[in-house]
Amino acid sequence: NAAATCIKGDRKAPYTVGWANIYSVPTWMKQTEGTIADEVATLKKQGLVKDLMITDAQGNAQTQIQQIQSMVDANIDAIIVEAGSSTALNRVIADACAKGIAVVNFDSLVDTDKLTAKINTDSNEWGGAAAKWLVAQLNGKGKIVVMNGPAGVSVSDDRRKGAQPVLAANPGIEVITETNTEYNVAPAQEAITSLLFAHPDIDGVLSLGGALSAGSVMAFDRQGRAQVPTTGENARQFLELWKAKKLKGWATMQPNWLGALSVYAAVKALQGQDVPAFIKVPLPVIDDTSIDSYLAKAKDFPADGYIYSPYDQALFDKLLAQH
Amino acid sequence: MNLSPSSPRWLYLAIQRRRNRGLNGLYLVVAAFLIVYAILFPGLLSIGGFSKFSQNWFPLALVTMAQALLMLNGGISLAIGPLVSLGAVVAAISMGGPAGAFGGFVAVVVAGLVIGALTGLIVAYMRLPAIIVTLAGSFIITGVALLLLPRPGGYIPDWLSQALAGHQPTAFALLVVILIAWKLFLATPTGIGLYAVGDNPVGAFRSGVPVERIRVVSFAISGLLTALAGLFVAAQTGSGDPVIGTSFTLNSMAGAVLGGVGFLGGKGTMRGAIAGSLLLSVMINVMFFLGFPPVAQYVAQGVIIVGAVAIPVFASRWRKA
Amino acid sequence: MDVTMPLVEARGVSKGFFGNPVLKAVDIALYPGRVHALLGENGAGKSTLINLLSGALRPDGGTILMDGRPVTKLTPQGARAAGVAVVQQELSLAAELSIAENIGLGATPRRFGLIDYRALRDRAAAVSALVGLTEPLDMPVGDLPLGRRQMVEIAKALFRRPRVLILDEPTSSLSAHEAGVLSGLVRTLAAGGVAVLYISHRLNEVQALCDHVTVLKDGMVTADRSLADVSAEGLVRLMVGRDPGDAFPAFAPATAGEELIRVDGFSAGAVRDVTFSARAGEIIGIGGLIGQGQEDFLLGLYGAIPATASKAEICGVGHLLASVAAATAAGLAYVPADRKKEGLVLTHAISANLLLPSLGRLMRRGLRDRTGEASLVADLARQFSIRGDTDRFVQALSGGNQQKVALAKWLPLAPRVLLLNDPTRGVDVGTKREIYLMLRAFADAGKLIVLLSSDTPELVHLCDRVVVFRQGRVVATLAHDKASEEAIVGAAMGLGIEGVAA
Amino acid sequence: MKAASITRILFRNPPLLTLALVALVWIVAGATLRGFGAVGHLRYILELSAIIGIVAAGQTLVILVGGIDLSVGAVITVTAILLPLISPDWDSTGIVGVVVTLAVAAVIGLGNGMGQVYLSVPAIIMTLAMATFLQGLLVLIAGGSAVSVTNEAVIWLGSARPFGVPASIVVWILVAVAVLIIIHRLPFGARLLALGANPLTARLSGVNVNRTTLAVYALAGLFSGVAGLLVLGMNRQGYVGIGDPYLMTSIAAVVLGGTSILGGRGSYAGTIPGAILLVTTTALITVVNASPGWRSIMFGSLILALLLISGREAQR
Ligand SMILES: Nc1ncnc2c1ncn2[C@@H]1O[C@H](COP(=O)(O)OP(=O)(O)OP(=O)(O)O)[C@@H](O)[C@H]1O
Ligand SMILES: Nc1ncnc2c1ncn2[C@@H]1O[C@H](COP(=O)(O)OP(=O)(O)OP(=O)(O)O)[C@@H](O)[C@H]1O
Ligand SMILES: [Mg+2]
Ligand SMILES: [Mg+2]
Repeated sequence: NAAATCIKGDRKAPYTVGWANIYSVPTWMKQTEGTIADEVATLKKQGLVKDLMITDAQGNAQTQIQQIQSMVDANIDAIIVEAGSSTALNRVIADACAKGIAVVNFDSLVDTDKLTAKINTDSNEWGGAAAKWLVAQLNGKGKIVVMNGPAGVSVSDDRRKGAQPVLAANPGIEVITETNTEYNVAPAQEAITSLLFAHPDIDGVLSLGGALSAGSVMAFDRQGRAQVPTTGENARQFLELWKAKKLKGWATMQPNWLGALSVYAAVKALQGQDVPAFIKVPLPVIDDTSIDSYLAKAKDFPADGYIYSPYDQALFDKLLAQH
Repeated sequence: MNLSPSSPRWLYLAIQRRRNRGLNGLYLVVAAFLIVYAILFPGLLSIGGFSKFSQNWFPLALVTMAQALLMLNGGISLAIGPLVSLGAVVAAISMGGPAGAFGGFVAVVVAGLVIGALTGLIVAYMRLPAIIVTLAGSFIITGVALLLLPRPGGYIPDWLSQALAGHQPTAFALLVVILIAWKLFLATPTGIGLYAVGDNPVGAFRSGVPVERIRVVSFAISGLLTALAGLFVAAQTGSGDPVIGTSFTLNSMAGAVLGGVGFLGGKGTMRGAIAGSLLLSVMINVMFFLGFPPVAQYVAQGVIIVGAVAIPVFASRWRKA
Repeated sequence: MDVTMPLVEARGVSKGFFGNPVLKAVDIALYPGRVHALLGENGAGKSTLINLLSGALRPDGGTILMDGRPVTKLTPQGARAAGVAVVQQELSLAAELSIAENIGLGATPRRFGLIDYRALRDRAAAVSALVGLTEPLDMPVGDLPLGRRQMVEIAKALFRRPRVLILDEPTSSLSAHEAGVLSGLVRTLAAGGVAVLYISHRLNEVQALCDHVTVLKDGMVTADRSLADVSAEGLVRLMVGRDPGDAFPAFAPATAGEELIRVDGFSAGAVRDVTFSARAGEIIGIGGLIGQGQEDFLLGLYGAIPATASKAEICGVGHLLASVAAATAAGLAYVPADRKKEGLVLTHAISANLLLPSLGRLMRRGLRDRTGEASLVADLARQFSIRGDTDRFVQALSGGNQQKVALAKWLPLAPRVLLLNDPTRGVDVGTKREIYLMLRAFADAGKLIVLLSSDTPELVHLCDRVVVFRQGRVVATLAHDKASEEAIVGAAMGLGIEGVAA
Repeated sequence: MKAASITRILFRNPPLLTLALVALVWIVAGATLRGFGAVGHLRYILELSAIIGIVAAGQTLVILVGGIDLSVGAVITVTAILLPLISPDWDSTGIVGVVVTLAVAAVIGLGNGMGQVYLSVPAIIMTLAMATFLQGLLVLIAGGSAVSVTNEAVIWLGSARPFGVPASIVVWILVAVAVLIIIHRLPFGARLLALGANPLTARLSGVNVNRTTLAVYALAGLFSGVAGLLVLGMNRQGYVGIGDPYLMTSIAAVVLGGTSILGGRGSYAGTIPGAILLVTTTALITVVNASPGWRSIMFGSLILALLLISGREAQR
């Protein structure tokens, strides 16, 4: 039974786990930290984890390198990484891996393979599925706006790339223009409002991030325009607007429990289990049939947070078992 | 009555000693942090540990120098971060090209010098406020970086990464070299002209100091240092990232001001700025080893920055009273 | 006529700012070995003329000749190359740089492209010795008091080994002793063949030092002649163009009123353990070499720097005033020596400067009363004959007029005590006389005036008592009849002339 | 001759010049781009400008007094996130929550001033450190229990249109009048200008430096708080990062409006068109279909071009 990458088998439980976060302030991160802390608490009870150390790079990839370096210096047993840049951390992560530290990277991924595991949904598939749904809604014909995350960020780029073949295959769909904003409501609302004045005919919004969708819906609403089919994510605000404005919506999700899963995977790897190098988490789809089940849980989540699907150890074990 | 003024035997050294004035408080704070860090992490005293630590500090030290240089002659730059990104991007896209690593190095140097000098020309000859020219510049430079490399990637030869950011203290050695170069520069007429222009541009002009030329030169050098910081970041990470530098803008200002460099020009020293950047850098490590949770990290960071400025002021006030 | 050629000459130069002519077809020629005085009222255009001669400004018309050859587009570097060095009225120093670096600025000796600090030290030390600058050369200029900076400025000019030395009010912040050192220096230089252009509002200096005079009035030359046979009165007449009258108003001993200031064991800044008292209606002079704590004494009384005293009573307040606000409320006003840096907001309008201390006194319905303010400003401008539009920036006023603004702004507060720090620095004779008359009138109206001055004759002629400082302590208090220039300078130098305790 | 004198007047009066630039940009954009120049669009641009304009009101005061406030973005975020948390249920009007939140914002600003006055920390360091503190505060309060805004007063601010004028514009007009009165018609304004231009002279002329500094930064905090409420009203929800875009834009609006970054010279009258100019430029760039790199380049070049026209005399 071959061990996972990086693991040398010399580390004994209970383990010290480090979470190298890029920025701990946003709500998604805060929720994610919650799942990580819960998972650590569970594992502590099982005597597997001793300590959780959290660093916050305040959005600065350079600082994150430094903090991961400190984790390596402190010789902790596992490092969970939410990367601030898809390339910047490659070398320090490789260093950690060389020291036998279990490095698990989730959500925002790095390019290197010198780590124990990467955990994520498929950003390409994300974009492709959203585009497919929108094309179907418009019957392959119409003018759309594409809303992206910040320029120069891999996740945003990957989702957009995933949508491209679908759009290319449907020449009836015209992309009037695209926006690049932070994944936030206000700038998205501003951008879409400006576009609404310039373009009287927008038939659909291909939004590749949850808060962006909420901003778009609000822009249509405030300008008194009829809502158009809009894609998005499991942001509570978007889901609530979707229901309230009765729009044609579609959403997928980047579950916050990717964080918890990462801790679990790291510990399993340290225990000698062979963890797959890439753990692909299937994208759940939220549509008119399932939205009510999500909204039913809404009050357990922050208003500007994300309503994620439930998780348990059985789910994690199943995901870890895939190859 | 003895009219002959006391002329120190080593004028240069005497002047240099005087310039430490007002910085001793900061030096003490930095030393305290370094000692605490070394106690928490004895590995710091090994070659490898020291190398890694100095590598993480190095780019911040460079951009702080770049910012302090401008602030000393009465300017400021809000384009430091974007220019670091651009430096990294230029390195990452050109080193894989036909001209190789050396060609990439030249490209970065040229990019830094040209962009810096252009900014300087606009500020000096059109008499526009540097803060807003560089704000506009930051958007333009970011745009160029995004056009050159829309998403992180590119190529940096591994030997270069190993050489600059491996397990030897190359970065520290480079910093020493750059500091020596800075000292030599300061010992040129242009170098002290920099201070004179920042402090009293009219007086400097009347003394025959080429005010505009010095402004342009300082922007050019500042651009060069910033772009080189970008090159180093590219080597350290093994790649280019069009938005990697963003937070360097504010951090470079914080480092410089922490080090006693004033906004109105002509006030402050490079050694102070470097000490300021070192404090910003070592603080991150110390907070990690003390096991601070994120909330405490933010609060402590604020307290340390304010404290490093306020404590020396208080100490001197207390001493006087 | 002299056969030698002028080293620098201006022929028919004119210059205006924003359409206002300042110099109109002015001629001047500087000959080697001659000390040439340039006189004129504030704003006559003296500084402007030397800015033209030194390349800091370009003339609108006319020519400038160096060694008989016309030069177009003179730059500061070009003028320096031709051997012209200027001691500016506005200091051209950089505070953070050392004395030596400032002296060498723009003309540093080099080796391999680097500054040759050894040569810089030797040459800077030599010129510092000439001007009597004793501070260590590595000291930052920012640490020096104003008067010492002036010495650095002079040393800086000498450093360039000038053939033509232009001194724009070099003594305005120097005490009699330092001014004496400078006079000796100028004579030596002139004897060595240097052409000297000397600008000063202290006519006795000019009288003693200069060989030739050019007088500017309203931008035109009204006199250009030898000083050989001109008396002191003649010089004043030359300058103001009419019979001058006495320089100082007649002295009238104070009818001393209520005691307004009384401090025992007073310390502040460089001042140590001073006992001092003064009454309404008095004019008290403060003298001494520059930088002996006189300024700190005034600032301490004014609450602007921390001070201590074993006993204090100021304007009826039984303790030292802790802040400027408390001082102004108690009825004190302070007029600083460095009007540009401390007395005025140069980039603001004359009216704004005049109103600054009394803001909030003229209000209507909770807002500033614009009409009331306008008439107040107009009153002050009339009272102090500040002519022209009061919406102009103070920057555009000549030195003397700036000084009037710095003084006038306090009047609306009707202060009982005026602390004046060199109020006639750089002020022309006419304006000086106006200021003296004003001070006399203030004293007669029952105000107390504490007059710190580097111009010793002022102390002699105006004051009821002169308090002389040395190393932060009072070394002599001279009553009016005992206060001669010799006595004051002697006490200031520590020559042990016993004063009479007040 | 006539034209020459008009340009002279414009160049002597930065606020007027900036206003003329706004008009120019509007006319050109209205003629060439669909949707631009419609009344609704103008109103929307003004609504967005109101927020920047109100933040920049505080920033103008701070810059006039010779400082800078790098914490405005963080204050906006804190306000927007705090308000729903501290609005009490029993107050159906929402006024109490608004008042308390604004008080908190003003106190944060006061803290900025106190750091400078009592600790002698330079403005840039103090406000930067304050922004860092506030981030720490957000880690504590954000995400955990944030609820959608139900505060009636804030909802009104975000959606009401008395006489067809959006409430945010009404608030902006009130703020603008207040700030213009402060600067031009109150002793406090004259004092802060003097303090910004020459602190030493101001102090020796009896200006209470400490009190003036404290008041200016408290006002800056308050105005950031007001902006925070408007942003919250428009987005119905506060989230982390909601205030970030306003930091640089507030500084840019001030400088584009002709106020000297060195302090002591300028007026809010220039900041107003400066804010509109920035929002207009952003809106223009949004509508143009170009890659993100090109958009960024266009935005920077536009700012630079506007500066070349308007900022000439901003220095010295
Ligand atoms: N920058 C300027 N702009 C416009 N007019 C100016 C400017 N500077 C000076 N003037 C005008 O030029 C004239 C001469 O100025 P100056 O400062 O010499 O005044 P003055 O009344 O002659 O003062 P005094 O003789 O007391 O020094 C005045 O009428 C003044 O209004
Ligand atoms: N840069 C300038 N801008 C506008 N006006 C100026 C400028 N420089 C000088 N002036 C004006 O030119 C006139 C002459 O000024 P100048 O400084 O040459 O006088 P001065 O004779 O040296 O006076 P003082 O005895 O007070 O030094 C004054 O009225 C002054 O206001
Ligand atoms: Mg005059
Ligand atoms: Mg003059």
